[in-house]
Amino acid sequence: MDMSSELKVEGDFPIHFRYTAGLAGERFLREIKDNGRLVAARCSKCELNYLPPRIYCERCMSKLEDYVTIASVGTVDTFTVCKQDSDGKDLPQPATVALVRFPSAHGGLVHKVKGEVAIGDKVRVVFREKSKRTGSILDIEHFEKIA
Amino acid sequence: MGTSLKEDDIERQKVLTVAYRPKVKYAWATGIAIGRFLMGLRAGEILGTKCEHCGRVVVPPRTFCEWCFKESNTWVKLPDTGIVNTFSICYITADTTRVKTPLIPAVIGIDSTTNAGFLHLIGGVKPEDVRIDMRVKAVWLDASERKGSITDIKYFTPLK
Amino acid sequence: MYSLAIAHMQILAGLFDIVAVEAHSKVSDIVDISPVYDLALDPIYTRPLGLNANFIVGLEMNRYLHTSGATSQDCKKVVEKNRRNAISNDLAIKSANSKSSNDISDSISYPLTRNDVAPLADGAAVVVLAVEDAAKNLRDDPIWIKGAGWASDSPTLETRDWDKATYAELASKQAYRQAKVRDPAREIQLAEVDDTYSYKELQHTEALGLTSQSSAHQMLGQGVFDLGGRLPVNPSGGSIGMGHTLEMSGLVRVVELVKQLRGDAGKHQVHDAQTGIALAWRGIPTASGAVVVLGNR
Amino acid sequence: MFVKKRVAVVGAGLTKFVRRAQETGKELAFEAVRQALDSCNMRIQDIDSVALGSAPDAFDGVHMKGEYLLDGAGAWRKPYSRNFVGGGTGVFSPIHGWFHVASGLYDTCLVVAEEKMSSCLPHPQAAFLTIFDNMIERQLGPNLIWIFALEMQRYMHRHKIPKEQIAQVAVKNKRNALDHPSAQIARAVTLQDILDSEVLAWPVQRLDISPVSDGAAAVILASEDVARRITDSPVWIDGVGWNLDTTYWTNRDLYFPRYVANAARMAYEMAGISNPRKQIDFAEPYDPFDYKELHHMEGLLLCRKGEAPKLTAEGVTERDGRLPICPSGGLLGVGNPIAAAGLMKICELFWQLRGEAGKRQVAGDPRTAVAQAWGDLMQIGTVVVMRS
Repeated sequence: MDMSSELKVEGDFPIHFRYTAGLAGERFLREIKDNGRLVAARCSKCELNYLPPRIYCERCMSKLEDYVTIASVGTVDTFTVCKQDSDGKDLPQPATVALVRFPSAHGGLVHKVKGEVAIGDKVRVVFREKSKRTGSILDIEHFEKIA
Repeated sequence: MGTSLKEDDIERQKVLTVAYRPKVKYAWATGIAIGRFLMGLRAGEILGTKCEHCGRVVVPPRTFCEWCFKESNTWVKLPDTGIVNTFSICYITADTTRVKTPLIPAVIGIDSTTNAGFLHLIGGVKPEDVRIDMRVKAVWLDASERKGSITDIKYFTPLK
Repeated sequence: MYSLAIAHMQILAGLFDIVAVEAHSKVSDIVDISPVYDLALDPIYTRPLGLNANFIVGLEMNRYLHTSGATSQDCKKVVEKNRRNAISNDLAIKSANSKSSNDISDSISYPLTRNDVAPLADGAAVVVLAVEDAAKNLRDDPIWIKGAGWASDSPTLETRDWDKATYAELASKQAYRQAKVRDPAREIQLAEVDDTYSYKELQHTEALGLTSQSSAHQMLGQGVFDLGGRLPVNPSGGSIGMGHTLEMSGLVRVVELVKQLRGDAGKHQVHDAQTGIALAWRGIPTASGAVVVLGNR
Repeated sequence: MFVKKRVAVVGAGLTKFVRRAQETGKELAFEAVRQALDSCNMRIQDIDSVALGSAPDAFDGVHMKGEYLLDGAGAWRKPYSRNFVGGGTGVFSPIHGWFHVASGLYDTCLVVAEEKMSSCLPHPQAAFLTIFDNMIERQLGPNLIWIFALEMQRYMHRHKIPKEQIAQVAVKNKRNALDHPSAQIARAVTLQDILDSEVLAWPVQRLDISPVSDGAAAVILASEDVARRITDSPVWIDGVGWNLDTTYWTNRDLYFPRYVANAARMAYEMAGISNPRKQIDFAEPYDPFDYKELHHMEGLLLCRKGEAPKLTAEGVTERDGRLPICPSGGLLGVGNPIAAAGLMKICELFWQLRGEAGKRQVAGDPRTAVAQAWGDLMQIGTVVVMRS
């Protein structure tokens, strides 16, 4: 084969992004930032409380406008111990991550866990100190196992 | 129903946003035909291919004729002259920043091809003097500076 | 495989007599695929965590092993089977046949190890579809599309089904309805299913109704899914054995299934198969997939 | 041509088009879908399949954004797939939906198109860089406007068209959009305003171009028997066509979009249209730039090559003219959230053919109309013919 077929041309996307949290995301993140609590959007037709909230029910496509507070204690549905960061490089320390379900909510939250957990463990949501919150999902510091 | 925001609403954090910079990087293999085309440019030559089925001579070269859908393996050395098929006088960059000295992109129809050509720049001429159908010739980088890139041709300039 | 389903509709609608379907992978042009997967994650809720997208695979694999009772050893058996099957497949990438390792240091996102992940590969595949009359003119032994289906579960990590591959179940139900397959475990003789990650083969085999929920690892252990077994799964070697060509993988599964049903599969030929199924999954972070049921009569 | 099932549009929905929307892409898609369902009193449970159109992932900034958007698009646990043919996507989306119903596999299909271009920084135009060849074009420092400027210049040269005749299109469309509730940049501008606007890449000036937008659109398709149960006035998709020319765009003469002509012939043949100039009552050709409307009128065989500027000057293409073109206000007036803008044109055909376009309603009693979009690397035409 011709050597020229080995030539490579390097490149990337010279763009970056800025995403709005959206109508439901704004409400969710503000509640965490201002009040340190989780809210879900209620579909009264399907009797589901969407966590994180949305402006629509994905099942019946009703517009959702009512929000309910969700107690920030839940159960580990599944977890993993992730070794790499988003670029594929090793994390300084492996991160335990869990999908946590909450009793009255449809959905749940995916976030980091402090310490070890097993499926079925009860955990609570630990919010960042109020002065340090920025209106991001990282205003949740981690889940913490309840002894 | 499409809640309109002003840039200011975001900058003053009236609404929440997440900033993100993608780190996707590529190293595109040039492939067989373009790899050889780029090697030709390094050697100071414009290479095309001929389809032995329909007789069409094309540049950029390709390993197959997309009309006949047959292999096209006959390589042809083309002259570095041609005509301006169309051109523009461009005052902005890709992110819409304004520039003082305009670029003059053009589709250059290369001589001895079957109405084929490629995108390049026009130089060595005042923008207002560029015309469609004007005859042009490639201005090359010095051989020592050429590296197998489309920019081994600096630009095309009117043929005196 | 979505492309095949869409071409199928174009023919059924009466729009065209013959349609070519192409898929390819040139993943080698991407320096590292991790940032590409990262860009597919929800930008508000998931991406800020800064984790490699394969954490989603770790979460799902852990949940699957927990609910099904399968173990990491069972997943290792999937890998061994598929690599073994690929040895006689000329289209398989060579590196895919390398020896399996299960070193704990190879953990990527517990319980997922490097060994569970199909190696990336470049390639291209084309399938030509023809309406019945045209097909009969083109060759004596066309392979028939008996049914096709595709479906998506919720795209969000929070509200999708984590206990089974619901997208594959829904997609296969559509395809079975069209194909008039009532009892897939009896009527389907071989399967080419997505195995981007080892456990996915087990999870997908169950979702297609080829074996009951949580039983795939037992069937695997009994050799049912082996090349010479009662219901060979990925006799081609799958993506684990052949190389993972991203979204082309679904069409590779179809090409391999066509070869089997024609009796052209060479050394990895399954004995006397008449009806087979192929399944594609769209990869992380999706819960979407497509299914096609093919038959040779 | 034999088509297994005749397909109708029975409902439509459209968000406002805005420069920056607070809604996420999913939320925009939901708003359009909800409106489309409400417009024909349907429930999401009545929808058998969903077809999404959305242009490059690099606008919204989500890889595989079709997957990301699917819950907002109403596709939860349904057969769902995304089509993408660049700028041609919006008009290809109903064709993609048409396959579902015309094949007989599904009775209904929800067609959704979404674009959130404001996510992309420093400017969405930079996302277009990768449409240029990575090996032999990107090194030259191109930007998207180049391809339009090069094509426009060739078109003007070939037919000796002065710039003033092209700029008339922008005047008309921005004015038409004053009557569109979704419009982003409707305004009364004069020809002189356009000719005086900033030169970006000659002959392209600032006001020759449609804006950057966020928005979503949705239409609902149904098979004939189902459609008649849903509404007394279904609008039929009687012709679909698409065609791709070679990717080697520098090997083509850019003065005429032969791929659009090929796509139009395919759609006209299916719809039994032998003389489009007589049989088409109005049209929504793709107008991201003003010259494109003219280029596409010719591609759609609605006039002779080079004749579109003259018809525009004579007022033939005004809303009360003999052949109204872009009565919606088009991309130049309503806005250009790429795929959603194309589907907006299908919505316009639907409303106009039902006589529901309000102040935008074209004169006479339109029975047959055509919508068209254009995309990929200046190479695809997508065409839909609809009848009341």
